[in-house]
Amino acid sequence: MTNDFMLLMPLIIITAGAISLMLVAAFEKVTIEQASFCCMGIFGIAFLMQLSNCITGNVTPYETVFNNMLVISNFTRVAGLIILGCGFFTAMSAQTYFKQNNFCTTEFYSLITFSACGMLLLTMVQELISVFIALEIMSLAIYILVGYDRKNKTAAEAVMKYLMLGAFAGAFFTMGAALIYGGAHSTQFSSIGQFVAENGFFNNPALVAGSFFVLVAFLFKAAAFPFHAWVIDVYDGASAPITGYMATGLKTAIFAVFANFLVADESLRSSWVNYLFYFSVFTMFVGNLIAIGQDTLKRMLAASGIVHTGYLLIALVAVSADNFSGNVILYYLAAYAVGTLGMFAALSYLGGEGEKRKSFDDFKGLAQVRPYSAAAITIFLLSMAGIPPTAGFMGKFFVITSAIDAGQIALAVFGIISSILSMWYYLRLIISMYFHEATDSFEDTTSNGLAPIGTFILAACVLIIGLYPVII
Amino acid sequence: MIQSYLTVSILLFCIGIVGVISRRNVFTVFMSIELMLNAANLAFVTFARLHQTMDGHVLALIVMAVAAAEAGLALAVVILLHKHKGQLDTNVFSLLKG
Amino acid sequence: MLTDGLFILFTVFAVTGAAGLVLFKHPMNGAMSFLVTLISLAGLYALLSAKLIFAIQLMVYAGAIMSFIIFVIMFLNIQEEDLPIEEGRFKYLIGGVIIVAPIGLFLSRVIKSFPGADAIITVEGFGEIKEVGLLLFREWLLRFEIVSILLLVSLVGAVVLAGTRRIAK
Amino acid sequence: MEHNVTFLGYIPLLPLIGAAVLGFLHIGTCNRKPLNEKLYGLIACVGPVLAFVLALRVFLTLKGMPEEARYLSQKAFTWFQVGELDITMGFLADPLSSLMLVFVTLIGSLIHIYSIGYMEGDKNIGKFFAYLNLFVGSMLILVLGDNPVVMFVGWEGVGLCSYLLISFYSEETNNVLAGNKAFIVNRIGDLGFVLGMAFLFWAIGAGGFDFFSLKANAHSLTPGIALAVCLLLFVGATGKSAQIPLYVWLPDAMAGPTPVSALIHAATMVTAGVYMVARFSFIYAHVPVAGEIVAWIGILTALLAAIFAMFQDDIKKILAYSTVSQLGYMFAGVGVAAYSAGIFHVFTHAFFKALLFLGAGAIIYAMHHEQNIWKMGGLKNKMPKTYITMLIGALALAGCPPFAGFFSKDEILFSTLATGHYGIWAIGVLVAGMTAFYTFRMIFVVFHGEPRDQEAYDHCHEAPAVMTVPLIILAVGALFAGFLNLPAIFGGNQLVSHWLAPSLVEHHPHVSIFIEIIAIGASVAAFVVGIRIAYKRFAVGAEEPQFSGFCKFAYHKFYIDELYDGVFVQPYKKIGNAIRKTIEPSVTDAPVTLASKLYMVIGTAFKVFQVGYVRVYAIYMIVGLSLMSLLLSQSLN
Amino acid sequence: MFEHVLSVMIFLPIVAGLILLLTPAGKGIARLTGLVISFASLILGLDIFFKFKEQAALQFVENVAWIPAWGINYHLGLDGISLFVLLAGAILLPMVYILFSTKEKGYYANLLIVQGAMAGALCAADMVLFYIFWEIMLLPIFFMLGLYGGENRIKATLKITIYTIAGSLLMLASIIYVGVTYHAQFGEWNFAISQMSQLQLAGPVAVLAFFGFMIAFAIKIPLFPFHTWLPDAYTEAPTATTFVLSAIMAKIGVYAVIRFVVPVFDGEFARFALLLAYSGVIGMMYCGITAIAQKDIKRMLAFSSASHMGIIALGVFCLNVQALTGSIYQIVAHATSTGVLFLFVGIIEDKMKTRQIKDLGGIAYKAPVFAFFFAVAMLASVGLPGTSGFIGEFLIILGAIKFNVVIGVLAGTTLIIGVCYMLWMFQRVFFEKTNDRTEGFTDLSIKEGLTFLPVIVLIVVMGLYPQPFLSKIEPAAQQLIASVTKADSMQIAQSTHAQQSDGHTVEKKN
Repeated sequence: MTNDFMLLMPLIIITAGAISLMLVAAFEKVTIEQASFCCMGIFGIAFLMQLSNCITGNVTPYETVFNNMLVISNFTRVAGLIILGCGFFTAMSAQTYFKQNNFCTTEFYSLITFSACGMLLLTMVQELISVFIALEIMSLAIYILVGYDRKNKTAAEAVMKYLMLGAFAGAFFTMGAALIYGGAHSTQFSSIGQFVAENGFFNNPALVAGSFFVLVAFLFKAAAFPFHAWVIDVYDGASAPITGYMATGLKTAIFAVFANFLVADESLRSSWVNYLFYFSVFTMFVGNLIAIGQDTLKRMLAASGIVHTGYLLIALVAVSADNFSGNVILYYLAAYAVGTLGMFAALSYLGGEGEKRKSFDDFKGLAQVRPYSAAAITIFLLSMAGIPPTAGFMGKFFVITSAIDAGQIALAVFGIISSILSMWYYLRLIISMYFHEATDSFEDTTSNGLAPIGTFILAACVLIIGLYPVII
Repeated sequence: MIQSYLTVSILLFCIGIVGVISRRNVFTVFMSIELMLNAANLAFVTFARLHQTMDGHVLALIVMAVAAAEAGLALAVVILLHKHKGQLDTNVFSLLKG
Repeated sequence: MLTDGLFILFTVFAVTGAAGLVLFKHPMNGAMSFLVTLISLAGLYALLSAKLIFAIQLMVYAGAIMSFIIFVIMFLNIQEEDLPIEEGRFKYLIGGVIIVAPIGLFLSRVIKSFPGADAIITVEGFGEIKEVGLLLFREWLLRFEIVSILLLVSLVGAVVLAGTRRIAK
Repeated sequence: MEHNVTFLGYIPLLPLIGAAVLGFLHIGTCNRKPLNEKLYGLIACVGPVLAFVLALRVFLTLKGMPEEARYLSQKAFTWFQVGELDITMGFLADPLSSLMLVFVTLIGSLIHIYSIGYMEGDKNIGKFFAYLNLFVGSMLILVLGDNPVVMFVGWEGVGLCSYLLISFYSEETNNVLAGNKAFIVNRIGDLGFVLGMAFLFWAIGAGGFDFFSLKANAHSLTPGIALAVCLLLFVGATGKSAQIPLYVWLPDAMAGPTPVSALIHAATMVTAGVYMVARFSFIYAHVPVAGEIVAWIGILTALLAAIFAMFQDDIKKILAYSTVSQLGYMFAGVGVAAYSAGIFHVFTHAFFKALLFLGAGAIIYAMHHEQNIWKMGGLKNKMPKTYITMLIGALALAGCPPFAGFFSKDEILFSTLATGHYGIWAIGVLVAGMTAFYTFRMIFVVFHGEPRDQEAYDHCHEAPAVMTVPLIILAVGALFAGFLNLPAIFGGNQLVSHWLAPSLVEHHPHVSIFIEIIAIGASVAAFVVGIRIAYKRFAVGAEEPQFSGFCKFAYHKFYIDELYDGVFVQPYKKIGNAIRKTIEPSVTDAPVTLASKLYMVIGTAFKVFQVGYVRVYAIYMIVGLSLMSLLLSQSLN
Repeated sequence: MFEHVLSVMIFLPIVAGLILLLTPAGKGIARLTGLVISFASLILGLDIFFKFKEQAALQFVENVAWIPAWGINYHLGLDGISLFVLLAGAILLPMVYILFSTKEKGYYANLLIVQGAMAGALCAADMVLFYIFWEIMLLPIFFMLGLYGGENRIKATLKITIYTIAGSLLMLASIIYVGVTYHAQFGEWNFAISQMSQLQLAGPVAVLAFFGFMIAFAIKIPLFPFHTWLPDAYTEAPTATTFVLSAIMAKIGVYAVIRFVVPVFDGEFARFALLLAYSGVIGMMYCGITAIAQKDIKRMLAFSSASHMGIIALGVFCLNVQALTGSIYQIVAHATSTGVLFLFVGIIEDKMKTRQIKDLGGIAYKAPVFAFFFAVAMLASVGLPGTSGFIGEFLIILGAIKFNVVIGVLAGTTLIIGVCYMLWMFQRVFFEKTNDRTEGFTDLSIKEGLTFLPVIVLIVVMGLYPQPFLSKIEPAAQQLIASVTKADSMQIAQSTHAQQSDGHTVEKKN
């Protein structure tokens, strides 16, 4: 019992923290600065708790009480770790971000924590409707965070688009859950898996259609083609720390649950692999094509996020349901998370008031004015581009290796080609930062916040994770 | 009988989809999504009847709760949007593009 | 026979209401039309012996949520000129139907895999409040609890997005 | 008898050290305080003279050995060894190389001495002597190399020196161009050499790549390979020895200082091709067809060059074409397997041609760098020593008995006749006549008649002793060198041929004395006719002629330079430019640039899809869903 | 320390470079650091050279598990092939710090990093490790080119980077394919190159993987037609970068072919050798002909370098000991000659502020020492006997003739093509009359002279006494050739065998 309790501790801490932050917000005693530290503290403690829960093997905590709803495995634990880390660094970036932008209230941090709660749940839940609830907790919190700056027209637009399409996808998810319930008599992953194992997959159209709709919802949240279109506008409209949070934490949670769902049964997985193959290829190439045409950084990063979704789909295609460890996916997620979080942490303090620096040209000559920041951004970009010795390279290496090992050579080749195509837009920023004369002095960027520190920690993480992949 | 109910469910679901993709009024779109959720609920309840388990009912219940939560937020967003533009046309909100 | 008649009645109302939602230009008309659908659905739930759901559908959905929506529509005081000019609405609708047709066809194939006959209720108290309640608070407890978190988030969201804001220093 | 000696390596090394010292001194001082010119001259002479002494020692040592065992070798170190290829930095002195050794060092030394006078006052004298020493060293490596690769070192080394010395007056673009031309054309030949070596190596090189082993294994060459090797090597020889089609560089090479022309472009380097063919006589002897080709190309070159020489008005150009022509003779000789005759002509030619060049140099020196013979005239009174020595040279060149040239040339012509190459012989005789004609045309125009440029004539004077003494020594050589190989018909015993015999693979055909007499008679007749025509035309008061018709054609050297320029050089440059301007940017680079641009364009075009309308995004989703639904309907059971 | 000498050679410069970049050190300190470290590397390199035993096996091996789950190890080692490329770098790089004394801190720091990364790529005996260093190598080049390059530097930077990375990523796919195949055939993960020769690779995917490797290396070398990044990059890059690119990095491409392609894809290599050889020889001719039309010395040298790389690559494709040894030897020879030529051009550019051939002339009279050194390097580059360039070129032509007569003859034309543009350039730059600009050309200072002297001496020594070098190269070359010829004959055996017994494959012994 205590063991189960300890395993759930991070989740409990986060939930309790979220609620208490919300309560605190009701009293006007706490400044947002303090709230940010509280939030960081909550994430930090949860992170350490999660880290200390290093028990291998699958555990189903409170099996009878929770009716097999949660399963904790190494996979979910590490995914949780990544999410908590994302939350921590988002809070850190936000702390500095709100020194220049003045629309924050204490609820902001409460909502970050709430969404982390949803994400953590998402990694662990093993039942469709719980997935739906967790998904909605996470999404609703993020919708709010996206539209937090009420005076900002683009933020309002972003939240409108996100909410509508998200709810739309949610409707598909419910329909899918209903069909699976109809087909497999249950919404538990394990029961579904068992049912599929006994009756076959394509023999049961309801299951096909249901799992299809569920996948659509996942693909939507992960921004895979053709469900990707929202992501660019939403990232663009959201504030930098939140964009980073969406790009990393949300994606981690989605892929965790995606993988958990797919590996419920091998025939379920293998039936979808052929289709995921196309999703993956199209996602990578469309992402690249969108990214190359972008002039603003956030939109470019959003598009590059689509490409990374494509890689993660490769990894998903290559996982095997028997003997699933998810290491490749997790490593890639971690590598992607540190890089992207770092990027947005840097944008949080370099963006200036109202994120006035948004295009590639606005960052011209950054290396001359803020050399360390430029170096950190370069490291993040290299990691995203998958150039050694960064984490991104190792991630890509593992993904491609697992793809080839799974016999998906064509997919691996497409992945490689897509990596080549992605060079243009990553290099473009490096070139802007380094090879052009500075036109902006970046004097208004505060450097006394925590975001720069976070940026450098993340930059170090990129290299450390890249050089010692064993630690993940 | 089960098939008939399911057909209704599917029909409503598809009408919901058509509503979402063909209308520009925020309210209509939003209610179309609600319609889709209702269609799913009908499917849940129908399947509950088919399988003789009440899990479907519980699921429908939860979906309703989620729909309510979503509705709350969605209406808040609608108000926010209305404050900005005074209009409820989704196409008005297209600053972010390209 | 009565059930069949009721089923057809509810179905016609539900579908007509749904169609009205999609077709009416003014959201208020749409909302009223949608209300018809919701009530019809409640009837269908009743026909499926889902008594609790029937009640909740009427109370929560048709009652609370819809009145909320209608309230907001009224609150915003939407005039005819505020509405989007959707001249090509019907073109879009027809196009939408064409695009959605494959999905519908696919789902209709799926439906065919289910038995067409009525499923005789064998469980005692099927769909009764007590039985569903027991299930809800015994096996589905955690879901029920986390839904509360969801509602909490929604609450906070509504406050943050639509309420008055105190900018902290 | 001990064959391994240690002093062979010093022979090339001495001049090379001299070159290094001189180069160092020159570079160190040229932009500061120049050293005394005499010092350079002295240092420069040390190497070649010592080398000459050593060469004599080699010669004498060999002479003291039994005839069949006449060779000395020194394996200095393994140069490079890869797989079955094992190249030793080794030197070999056998009768053939020893003969070359002696006259190269001798003439080299003489020309060094002469240069002290000729180059007086030139601020780059140090550089000049450094190059000259370097040349001698390279030439000695060429001669002494005990395997083709070492030989090739010298071969390219002399090419380099030739380039450096031709472009010695490098401020003039034309001189440098001439140097470039020489080097590049030589390189074309070198390609042949390298390829020939490569073929030879893969055929029989595994058993050792030095001349001894090659000679021993030559019998196992297949005829095809042997022919290929011979022809490729001969391509090398045509480059170095200025034969058709690669002779074009040699006339231009006269841009260098005159001692250079004498040493490199007359006496030594250009004969390297003949030497090389003789060296490889063990292969050529196996492939008569190859010899045939060599002989024909040689004699045609002789003819062509002789025609050109008849119409030149630059004294050095006349001599240059004459050299080409004489080299043609030599190849005709080695081509018909009369290797010793060819080598003998190399030997005698070295003397008289060096003499003529140095004489010409003395004239040019006296005339203040005037080279046009039509600006000279009547110089015999002003420069008697030069006149006499040059006359000796001219007589030798023209093949007047008993001068050196007569015997050697006659030997070659006789050999062609004896081996039944009547066509070659006939052309040879014709060329002999032409040789006599153009040589004496030059002598008459330059030395006889009235001065054509009075002012220059007044200022001109006899050269200093450092210049005339070598002239005299060479004149002696030109007079008597022929007697070294006096054929039996004149009571001689063909010393040179016998000396060379162990190194060469040749068969002396036994023919009747009648044929020998015909050969001699024809040569003498040709000489007489040639000199007679020249006398009639040019002895008194000839003026610069205006050419027309064939003569004009010949005066312009059949426009072969222009032809080469148009066929090879300009297209080459045009291709280069075309690649730079069009192909590189728009063909080879095009796929990359285009792909990149296309990517950008598509990417930019793709922005259209991000319309910003949320409904459209929903439509994307539904379209995707629809398509997937269609697919999935297919896969449902 | 000495058992980790390779690690020291790799990480000493990298760490020093990173420290320089991360601290606000001045340019003087940066240069001094570079100088000290490059000299330290030189001493270590020489020590390695003298301790190196003349055998085919890897020496100075370090092997530490790195990512055990995937069989990736930190595995270093040197053999006769890598030794020389490493040595060339160690010998040449100190010159840069001496000659270019007034550059930015980043310039020196990047140079240090690239030095370490190149050493890493050369010493890596694990394919993944190699790949990592291979990519890291590019980064400093990217920054140096972009930060300190000429006018069109950004275009050139983008081109070289994307080109190279595209190639490398294809290689990455191939590396992974090879590793996975190993996993499939032997049941364990391993990326050690020494194990890969046991692989039985066949089928179209193996061919694709082979080309994945080959394209990556072909771009780096660069082989025709993948050379189009080269003129821009070489021309726009600052001298030190061009020097590093041409003198060492291009060679690592050739080295990598020898090290990674030949043992693993022996069958494919033998199959496509002719095609590749044609690519090499056509590239040599094409770039050589293009060089003559260039107006900029640096661009001309760039094409010249590409031309030479074509012939060096050809040596590898000829599948015999002579050509292969010649190639490796030529790698060093070319590194010294062309590398030094690029440095000379850098000096001209520094002094004259122009690289246009037409603006120069008569430098030889003003700067005899400079002209002499330049001439020696130039002659080595055209392969004059007695200089280092000859031995390699001769061996390659020799081998090429054995391989294929047509290719051999075409390869021989390098003798002619090379001199054409070199002499033409030498004439315009060093001979002819001085003009206003070159009138003020000062000769090399004593310091500069002494810097170049060792290399010039080396050029001559390597031409006259190459045996100590060759004897270290040959065992490794022999071993490689033996493996390829074995594969070749096996293929023949296989195909004849297949005719008889319907595709019965011959198992390789493990």
